[in-house]
Amino acid sequence: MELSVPVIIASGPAGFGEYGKLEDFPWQDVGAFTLKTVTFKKKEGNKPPRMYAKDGYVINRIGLENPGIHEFLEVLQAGEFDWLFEKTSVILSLGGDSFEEYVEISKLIKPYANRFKAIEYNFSCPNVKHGGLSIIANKDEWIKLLYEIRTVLDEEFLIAKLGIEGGFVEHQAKIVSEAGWDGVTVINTVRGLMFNDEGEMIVGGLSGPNLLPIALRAVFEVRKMNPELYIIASGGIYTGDDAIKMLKVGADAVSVGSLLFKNEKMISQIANRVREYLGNSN
Amino acid sequence: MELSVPVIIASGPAGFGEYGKLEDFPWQDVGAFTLKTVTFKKKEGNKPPRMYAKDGYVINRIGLENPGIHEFLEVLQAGEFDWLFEKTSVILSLGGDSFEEYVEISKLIKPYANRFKAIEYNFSCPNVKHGGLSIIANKDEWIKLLYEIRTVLDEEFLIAKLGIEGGFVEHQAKIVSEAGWDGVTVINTVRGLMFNDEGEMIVGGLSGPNLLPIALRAVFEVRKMNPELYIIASGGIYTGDDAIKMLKVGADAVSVGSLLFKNEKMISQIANRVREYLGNSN
Amino acid sequence: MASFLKIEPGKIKRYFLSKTRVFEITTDTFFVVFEETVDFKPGQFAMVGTETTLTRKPFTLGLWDGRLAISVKVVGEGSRYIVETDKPIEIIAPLGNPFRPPETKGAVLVAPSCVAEGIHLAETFDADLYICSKTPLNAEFLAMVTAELDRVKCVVGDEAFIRLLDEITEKGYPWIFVSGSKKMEEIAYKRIRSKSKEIEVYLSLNEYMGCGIGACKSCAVETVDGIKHVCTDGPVFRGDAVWTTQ
Amino acid sequence: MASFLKIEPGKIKRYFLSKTRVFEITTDTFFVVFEETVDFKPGQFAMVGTETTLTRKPFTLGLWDGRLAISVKVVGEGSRYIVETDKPIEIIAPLGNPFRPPETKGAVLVAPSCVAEGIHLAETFDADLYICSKTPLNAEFLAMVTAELDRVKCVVGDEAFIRLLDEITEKGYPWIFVSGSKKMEEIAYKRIRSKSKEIEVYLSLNEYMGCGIGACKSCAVETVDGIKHVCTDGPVFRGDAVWTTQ
Ligand SMILES: Cc1cc2nc3c(=O)[nH]c(=O)nc-3n(C[C@H](O)[C@H](O)[C@H](O)COP(=O)(O)OP(=O)(O)OC[C@H]3O[C@@H](n4cnc5c(N)ncnc54)[C@H](O)[C@@H]3O)c2cc1C
Ligand SMILES: Cc1cc2nc3c(=O)[nH]c(=O)nc-3n(C[C@H](O)[C@H](O)[C@H](O)COP(=O)(O)OP(=O)(O)OC[C@H]3O[C@@H](n4cnc5c(N)ncnc54)[C@H](O)[C@@H]3O)c2cc1C
Ligand SMILES: Cc1cc2nc3c(=O)[nH]c(=O)nc-3n(C[C@H](O)[C@H](O)[C@H](O)COP(=O)(O)O)c2cc1C
Ligand SMILES: Cc1cc2nc3c(=O)[nH]c(=O)nc-3n(C[C@H](O)[C@H](O)[C@H](O)COP(=O)(O)O)c2cc1C
Ligand code: FES
Ligand code: FES
Repeated sequence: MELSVPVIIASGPAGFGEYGKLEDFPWQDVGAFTLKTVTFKKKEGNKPPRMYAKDGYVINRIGLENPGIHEFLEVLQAGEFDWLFEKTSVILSLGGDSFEEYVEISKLIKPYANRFKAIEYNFSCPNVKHGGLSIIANKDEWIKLLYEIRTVLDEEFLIAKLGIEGGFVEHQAKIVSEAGWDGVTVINTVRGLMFNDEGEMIVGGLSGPNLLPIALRAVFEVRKMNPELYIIASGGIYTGDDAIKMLKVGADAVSVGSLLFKNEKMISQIANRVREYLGNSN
Repeated sequence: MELSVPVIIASGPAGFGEYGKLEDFPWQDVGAFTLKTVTFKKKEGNKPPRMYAKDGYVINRIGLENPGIHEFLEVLQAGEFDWLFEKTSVILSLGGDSFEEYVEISKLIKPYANRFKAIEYNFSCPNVKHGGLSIIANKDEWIKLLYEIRTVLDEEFLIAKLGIEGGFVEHQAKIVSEAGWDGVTVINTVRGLMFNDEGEMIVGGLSGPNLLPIALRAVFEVRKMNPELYIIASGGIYTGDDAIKMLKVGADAVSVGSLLFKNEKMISQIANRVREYLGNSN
Repeated sequence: MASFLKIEPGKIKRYFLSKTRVFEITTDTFFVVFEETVDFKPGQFAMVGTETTLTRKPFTLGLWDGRLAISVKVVGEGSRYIVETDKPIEIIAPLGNPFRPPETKGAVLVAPSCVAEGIHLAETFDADLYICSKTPLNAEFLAMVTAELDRVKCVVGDEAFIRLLDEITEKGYPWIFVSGSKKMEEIAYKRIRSKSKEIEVYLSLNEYMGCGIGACKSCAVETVDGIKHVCTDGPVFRGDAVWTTQ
Repeated sequence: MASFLKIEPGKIKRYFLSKTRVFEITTDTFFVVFEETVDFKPGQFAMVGTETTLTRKPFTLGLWDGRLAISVKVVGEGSRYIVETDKPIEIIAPLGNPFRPPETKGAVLVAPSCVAEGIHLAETFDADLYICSKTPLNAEFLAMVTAELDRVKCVVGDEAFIRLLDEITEKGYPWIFVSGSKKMEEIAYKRIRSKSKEIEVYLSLNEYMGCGIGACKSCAVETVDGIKHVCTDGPVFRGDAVWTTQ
């Protein structure tokens, strides 16, 4: 996958481009923007409270709130995302509640697929009952699904987004690769539980700086076992140094998520370090 | 499992009791001491460097260095651990490189099993090529192994130590429960990778405070799916508050590992809070 | 297509602000005035950056002597940083929708943490301002506010707060705006509603925010019309939209 | 049964120490003297507690005017804390094996970070002390050491260090003890060995330590006899045990 710079905005924290409302969002340093996961059916998401942050972690339990593929396609056709396509490459993230929904959504997107740099499938969101991470609980069915999607989207750059739970991430990546997919994004949020200061329990997915050593290891293992895969690193990347470490252990591109909650301008520092590193190491 | 206080020393960081060399080790606040995992064969462990700590994590790649079960049994018979049995209850942790070794070690320990409060099996050490975490990669064989061990040690309090990788920890716990085991320890270290200040890569297992939200969630999920299991919580417990949170999400006992590297006296604070909490909540 | 946000690029700006004065309002709550001002309307907020936290923190905007002002209750790392730092503070603003009462001359009830917003609303809409505090207000600060604005009343303690609610309900205000903790807003809304169905009650809602601009969906609240987002649908909501769900 | 440690309960003690003086030895390296002293023998170390790090940190013990002293090179959070804090410092000690040279009157070569240990060894074993630094030593500190101990020499810079190694190799010392960074110890050992097979060279090894008391197995080093542990088999090793493995 060729990007102006291999620095990607992760699916979710940046929604459908709302950060673009900022007058000075650093688009010039964004190699690709991943849209928030669109699922087959509209999702209202989970009950509040949905987020909390402390001690190096952000925890969220959004629950894939999104308008569903039908409304998404309407809006896409209406040209509402055109401004975003002008700013940068766009990666679409897809999800569903079941085998059938994953297949169906693939068919629905097929006619529009060429607008996207790549299509990422979310097999790792921990905040939904069905789909997301739970889809891989039935391994045989999941493998079948991978082949099925590859058949439907036979020309697209297909990426599976994997977490560290529900199996060994490097084995999962091997399965993805064997099904003829092009890449993986590792990792997603890790299942966590925090108490906020009011003593309320927040059961969600962990992101933020503390994920870095876990994500570094995941990328390292996935690369070792899958030299052929395109790897997008996700998890705890906040600085140029973090990004370089990811490239060193085998990532082809880095992605940033929770970083945006702190300050989107840090993307520029990361992109500059990445350019410098790739300039030097090539 | 009845303990004077449900505060346990985790397997590994405290070795075979070497902290007992301290004149004031807080034995009175230790409900049980888990010995470092003993494997069937002697293990030299991994090449140095083996440890590093920064930003809320300790990373280690000891690699289960231990003298093996035969030497262990000699020493046990020679009475060298008698002082430890006088101080507190002792939990034995066992491991092996293969199905056969896990079975064999169970048979070897059988005659001495009554000296131990419980026997914990390490199915989650990430720092060894064979055994540890890798033993669960073959799920069917692992299930067979659980039944086999239960048959050999039919009267002992059997605990499986599980991590969050290689499967869903709550499903793994269910399997353990269905095989007739009594409890689980969750979690073990999480696979991680850090660079030290010299730029050397350390590929090991993460422990320390940053594990807490991950371990809390694991305990929460395991409890939800397995009301019948005895659960020992492990991962990032440093304060009385941490321990209470673990009890709140479903742990029967808490264990401390890396905490010892900071200061063993903190065990007393934890034990006092736990006693207070259990006094109040019963 | 209502669930997708219409994105108008370039509407939100970044500012680097310098504090000029920090007054104590009451225990743990401070009134922070900046050198600069920013473009905003009453009721809107900013996401305020800190060096010590992973997320920017939402604070409602106010004016003091023509300069930007916020009130900050210190409840954690972020709010402490904002009060204590000597460095420039980076914010993005304006965020959220302006508050538009049906007419002027209502009542504005605020906790000390929302005094900056309260003063601004009271001035803009010619409303009466009631500051409701658990602990006594710093006398100097109160004198300062009173000099700037007549129609200010301050009540201290829970009982006085309840009495005040009954009093203002009887006064026949067309609308009452309440901004403070969740608890305070709930008490206020329910008490007023139990005595009068006429008065329009507005609440400025609090939810943990990741982005403040509609991207992350963290600031969800349950309303009678389903999930809404404080940062894009609010921050001000009609009380009936929120509480009749319970 | 050699791989199990014989555990003698109660041998290691806990101390709370107060700093009395902190001297600068050279850039980033300090000499910290405490009010108290503790029970230890030359070559032994302590695990020093900090509030800011997850692990206690190993420092070799020395004496100054009858009080406990350590030298500390600031390389990270823990060493910085130890130099900067005003609070009492909690340590556990003594740890590791005492250093026992085959006879007295050898040479002790130390980096500034190991000066406390070096002085103590030189005094105890009537040895010559060589302080080898990359940057010039604080003159006042050096004067102080020289006043306390004759037979001190200080060399600055890499070239001077190499010359010194050749010089002392020729002097015919029965043993040379080297304590500093891994790099420095390796260079010293290999240079001395290349010129003389007779001199016994001892090295005080550095490995990251979790426990310091033999429990965690983190401080492993590879030796000709397999894996050894710095905290229980060392910290001082014969050079041949370590380097001939390479
Ligand atoms: C639109 C909006 C406007 C606000 N305006 C003001 C204001 O003018 N003055 C003011 O003092 N505060 C205001 N708040 C609340 C303020 O944003 C939080 O107190 C602040 O973010 C806490 O940050 P912290 O890092 O200090 O504490 P944290 O460590 O983040 O949290 C400390 C405690 O506060 C709770 N908390 C954190 N953020 C929120 C939140 N957004 N809502 C409710 N509870 C929260 C946490 O659950 C935790 O218990 C506003 C909130 C919103 C959503
Ligand atoms: C037996 C023994 C005795 C020692 N005596 C002294 C002494 O007298 N004076 C002195 O200044 N230092 C001594 N050291 C080294 C000292 O313990 C470390 O410099 C210190 O632990 C660093 O802690 P930190 O938190 O400041 O840095 P960290 O953040 O822990 O580490 C900073 C950098 O130093 C490296 N490092 C950390 N610990 C060690 C270690 N033990 N060995 C080698 N590199 C390490 C890390 O890899 C990292 O690159 C001794 C070490 C040992 C094992
Ligand atoms: C608020 C929030 C929402 C998220 N939503 C999605 C999502 O819809 N789809 C997805 O694949 N990942 C989602 N993620 C995961 C991120 O894309 C990213 O993988 C994860 O946060 C780790 O990276 P970070 O530490 O850079 O945030 C979400 C994360 C956060 C914090
Ligand atoms: C140095 C070290 C060695 C360990 N060795 C073992 C081991 O031999 N067997 C085992 O089951 N767990 C081992 N563990 C894992 C701990 O028992 C514990 O589960 C883990 O460290 C998480 O808890 P903590 O955050 O309290 O340290 C080891 C951990 C550390 C840090
Ligand atoms: S705070 Fe992100 S959508 Fe409201
Ligand atoms: S530091 Fe733990 S065994 Fe040496």
